[in-house]
Amino acid sequence: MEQNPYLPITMKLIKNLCETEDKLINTFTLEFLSKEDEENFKYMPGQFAELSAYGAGEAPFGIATSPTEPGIIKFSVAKVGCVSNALHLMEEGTMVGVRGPMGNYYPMEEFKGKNLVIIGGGFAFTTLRSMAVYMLDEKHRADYGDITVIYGARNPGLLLYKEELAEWETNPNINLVTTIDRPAEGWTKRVGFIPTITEEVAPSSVNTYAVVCGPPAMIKYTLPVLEKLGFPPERIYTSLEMRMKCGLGICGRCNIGPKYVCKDGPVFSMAQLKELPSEY
Amino acid sequence: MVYLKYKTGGEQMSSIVDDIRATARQLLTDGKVDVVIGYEKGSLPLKATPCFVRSPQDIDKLIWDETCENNLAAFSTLTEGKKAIIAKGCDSRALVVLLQENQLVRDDLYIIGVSCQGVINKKKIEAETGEILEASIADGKVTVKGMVCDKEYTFTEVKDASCQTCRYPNPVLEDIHIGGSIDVPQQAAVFADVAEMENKTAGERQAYFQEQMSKCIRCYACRNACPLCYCKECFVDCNSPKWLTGGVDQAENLFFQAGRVLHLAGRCVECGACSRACPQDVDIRALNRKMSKDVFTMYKHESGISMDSNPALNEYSADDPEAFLVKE
Amino acid sequence: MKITKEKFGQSFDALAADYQIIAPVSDAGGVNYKAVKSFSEVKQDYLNSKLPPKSFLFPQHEKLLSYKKEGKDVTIKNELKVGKSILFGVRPCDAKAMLLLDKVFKNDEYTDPYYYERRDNSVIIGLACNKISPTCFCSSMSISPASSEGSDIFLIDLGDSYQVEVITEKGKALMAGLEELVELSAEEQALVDTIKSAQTASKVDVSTITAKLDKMFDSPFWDTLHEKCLSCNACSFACPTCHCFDISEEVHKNEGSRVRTWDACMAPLFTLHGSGHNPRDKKKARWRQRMMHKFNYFVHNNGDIACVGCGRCIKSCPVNLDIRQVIDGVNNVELVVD
Amino acid sequence: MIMGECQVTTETKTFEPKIAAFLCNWCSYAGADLAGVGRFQYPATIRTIRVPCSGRINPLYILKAMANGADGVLISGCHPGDCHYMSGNYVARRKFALIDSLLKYVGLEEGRVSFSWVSAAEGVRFAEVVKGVTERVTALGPNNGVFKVQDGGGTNE
Repeated sequence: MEQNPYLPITMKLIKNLCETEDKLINTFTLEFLSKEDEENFKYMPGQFAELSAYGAGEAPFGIATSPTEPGIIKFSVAKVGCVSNALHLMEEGTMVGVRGPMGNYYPMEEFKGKNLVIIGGGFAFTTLRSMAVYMLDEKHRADYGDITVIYGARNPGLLLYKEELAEWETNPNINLVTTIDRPAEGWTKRVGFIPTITEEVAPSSVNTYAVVCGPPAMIKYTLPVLEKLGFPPERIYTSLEMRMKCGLGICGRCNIGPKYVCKDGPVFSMAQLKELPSEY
Repeated sequence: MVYLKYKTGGEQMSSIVDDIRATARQLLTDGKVDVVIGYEKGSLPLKATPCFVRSPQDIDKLIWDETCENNLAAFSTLTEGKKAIIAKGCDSRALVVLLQENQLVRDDLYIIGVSCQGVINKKKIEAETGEILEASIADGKVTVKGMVCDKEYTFTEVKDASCQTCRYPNPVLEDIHIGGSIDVPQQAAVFADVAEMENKTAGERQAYFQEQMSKCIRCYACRNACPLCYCKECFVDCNSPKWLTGGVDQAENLFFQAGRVLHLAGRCVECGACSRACPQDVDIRALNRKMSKDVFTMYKHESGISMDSNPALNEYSADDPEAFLVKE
Repeated sequence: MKITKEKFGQSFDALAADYQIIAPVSDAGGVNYKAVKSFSEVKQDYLNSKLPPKSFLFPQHEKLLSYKKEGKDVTIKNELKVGKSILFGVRPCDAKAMLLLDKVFKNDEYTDPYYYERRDNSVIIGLACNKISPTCFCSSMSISPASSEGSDIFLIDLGDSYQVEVITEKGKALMAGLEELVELSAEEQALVDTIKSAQTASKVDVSTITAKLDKMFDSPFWDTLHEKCLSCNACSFACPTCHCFDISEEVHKNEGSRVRTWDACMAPLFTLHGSGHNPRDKKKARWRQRMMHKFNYFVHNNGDIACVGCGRCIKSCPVNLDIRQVIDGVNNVELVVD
Repeated sequence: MIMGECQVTTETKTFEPKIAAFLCNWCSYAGADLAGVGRFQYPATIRTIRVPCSGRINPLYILKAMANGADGVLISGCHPGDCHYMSGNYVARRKFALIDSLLKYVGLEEGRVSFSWVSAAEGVRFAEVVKGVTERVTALGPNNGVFKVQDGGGTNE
């Protein structure tokens, strides 16, 4: 019989790191317990997994690591409900459950030979980080053109992966633009909302794909900007969030029209979304 | 029946329907309300269905008879805008409680009061006749053609249990009254039904409620049909703390029903909507009636009968009974 | 071919030794499917069960796994345990519904083992409807009161005997022990023919509904349809094809289990995000989802309408929101051509 | 008398009830404290849950305690008139009367759920109450499942 998709594998929480100043977002680093588990967990940027905090329950989170980072996977999770609270409180060394990888992923094949502009807001940066790290990997970097990352948060304290961002600042292989909503002490980089900054710094839409993730309001105002810059809907991708339970396209709650975000998504192009009802 | 001033299904009934329609028309054309919530003929025999009239051309859908069983007050908190609601005695009591609990704005509400001689309980009939194919109501008689047999009932025989014990057939709060009023029946013993249950042994009662709870499928039709169950998040849906699982264990079902009934203690208006809504025919009303009786005997309070009386559990008195205390 | 009920009952009782037999019985809650040990417990004359037999393949409350925490460690146990069972007396609508559920619990990527273990280990003995309820409309859903689709063995009640049709290999294997089949009399054959040609009196037209709904997501039709709905789960729980579920955890000290329980798209919390956002926060959206899922999305994904016309939702709805009228309503909508 | 009770306890050693005790912070909890300080013996059957006021007690606490397997529940607050918050226990009293009545109505045994008022000065009485409650719950035997959820269906946060 094939594998029971409801049974999680057990992974060890080796690091529980608070990412943001408001202490609401932690990054969990999980370690595979066996080579076999890792072999079976082949994933691509954009996929998610159901993370179990035994005693609290299970919830879906985007995988923040890239498949090019072996041995571990990471999730950056905001403290909002039962499961995320339990995870935040969890001691390092605790065993957690992971089901996945689930869903589709960013079309890394299709992106080959193209320039990429990655636009992220707030903590929706997780799978975008996965994608950026994937492309920056020496095995893959040559496959892609220019990579521009536009990443914004309300204030500097809310930006995720600060060390990595610092490293990207000086990395010639990636063009990073960080921005915050309002001026803050000690912040010398850009200030302004993502749509505005995008308009200022986005590269030419020629031969370029855009991937946008963030709060609904950010997406709503960024899309017209991208359109204005000449990105056709087929070349704008996003990743959606929905309440999910099974992650297998069965339990019936994450659908948009006939598509299940957990199985047919979470990654959709704007062209695909235009075909679906606006119920998300 | 002595106390019936008008006969069921008779001429008065049709004049009530005319008056309801005229009132609704007036309200809508004057722009006094956005919607009139009433009843229309349902798709099944002996079943009316709630009807939301927004334009005068739909007014003739409105009906009034013994099949108008839903408590429309349940829709008062769900429907936006200014609304007129056709209210029976129990419905009006529910509206009073909702107003007392600040769930409704009085100015947005127009109560079309209609005295009610009780509604038909279809399940009672179908238990004998099988599924009802056709039925008619005339002159206090309900004639039923069923899949198993045909039968004629007097209206009293098939009246819903909650209507058998009704003490407020006339609306207690209304902006207009339609039709005659009904003399409140003298009941030999108020809460006789509860007393009967109380007289059983604890074991018998336990067995009874366990059987009832074993039928419950936790569809929450009872809760949702209840005009006073308006919590944005019901305790059964709360996941932090998680009071209940989604299981259908009879102990958990009793937890749900008891929790709900306790939340309705001193508020329940005994409309019986919960029991009638139950697709599994669980005797939910038995629990609510017990609470009503206790509130009535211990605190001399009946919920929703007047805007001026405070809900029983919002009040206290220094000499409230405390027979429940341990003896030590 | 037929078998007397007496003979059938003997085989039934014998099978009860090896199989869990689920059959309609009459109890406090009306006629429902329950585990029985003997044919004598089986309710003979019934229209259909109050609740559909889907709960035997997809229980309302089911343990998926259990776990035990010790310090930081955890051990997990798969709770999938299934024995052989026979579902007896399944009506054609419910048998068809199981074929639809089969499509739900297996998609291009995943197979639900909890459902399929039960499904693969159960034999469906269908039973034709001799009497048809006024709320039945299966004839409109390409089923009939005597269609054998979905059954492994199909029976037609002839009074003191059953006409027997063996439909599948599974059914054949089960029937192997039954040798005492005899020919029908001419009279019985006539009765079988009458039952087979029967149609439900109530009908709806679903011939164009899927295509119509393709264009109706933004129709004003949904604006008022939902108004009397109380958002309870009665229709979904009574539906033989509704299959939405919730997964939650039940914890006792350091032990617990992960369970799945029936859920329904009519509940406002069904789609509530952790952030507080809810894509289907309005009743309007939820009713649209119910209709769309059954008559449009399901057809696009699985090639069939997810309604079998059993009429249970009509009987269980506390406010008489009749799905037949909703179907009619959809048919009567005039699409605005732009 | 007390000796006799002790013997009873030893004989029925197999069953030691677990009783969830919801005690109000200002009176009954202090009463329990006093019982401890004064070394007034009472059976170690209660698991104390301190609540700010008896008025804070939600009926669901009682149901939940039993659903999770408590053999008995004891609720205790300040005597009427002594509430730290003036009227909390008066309001609670009405609730308690109804809870008690409903639980018995659905067939829960008398004595499974107990209510009392114990002041901060009544250490001896607190011990007496616990003894009495324990005796009655012991006599009833384990939680028979009117509210107890079978098969680990309980949930704790």
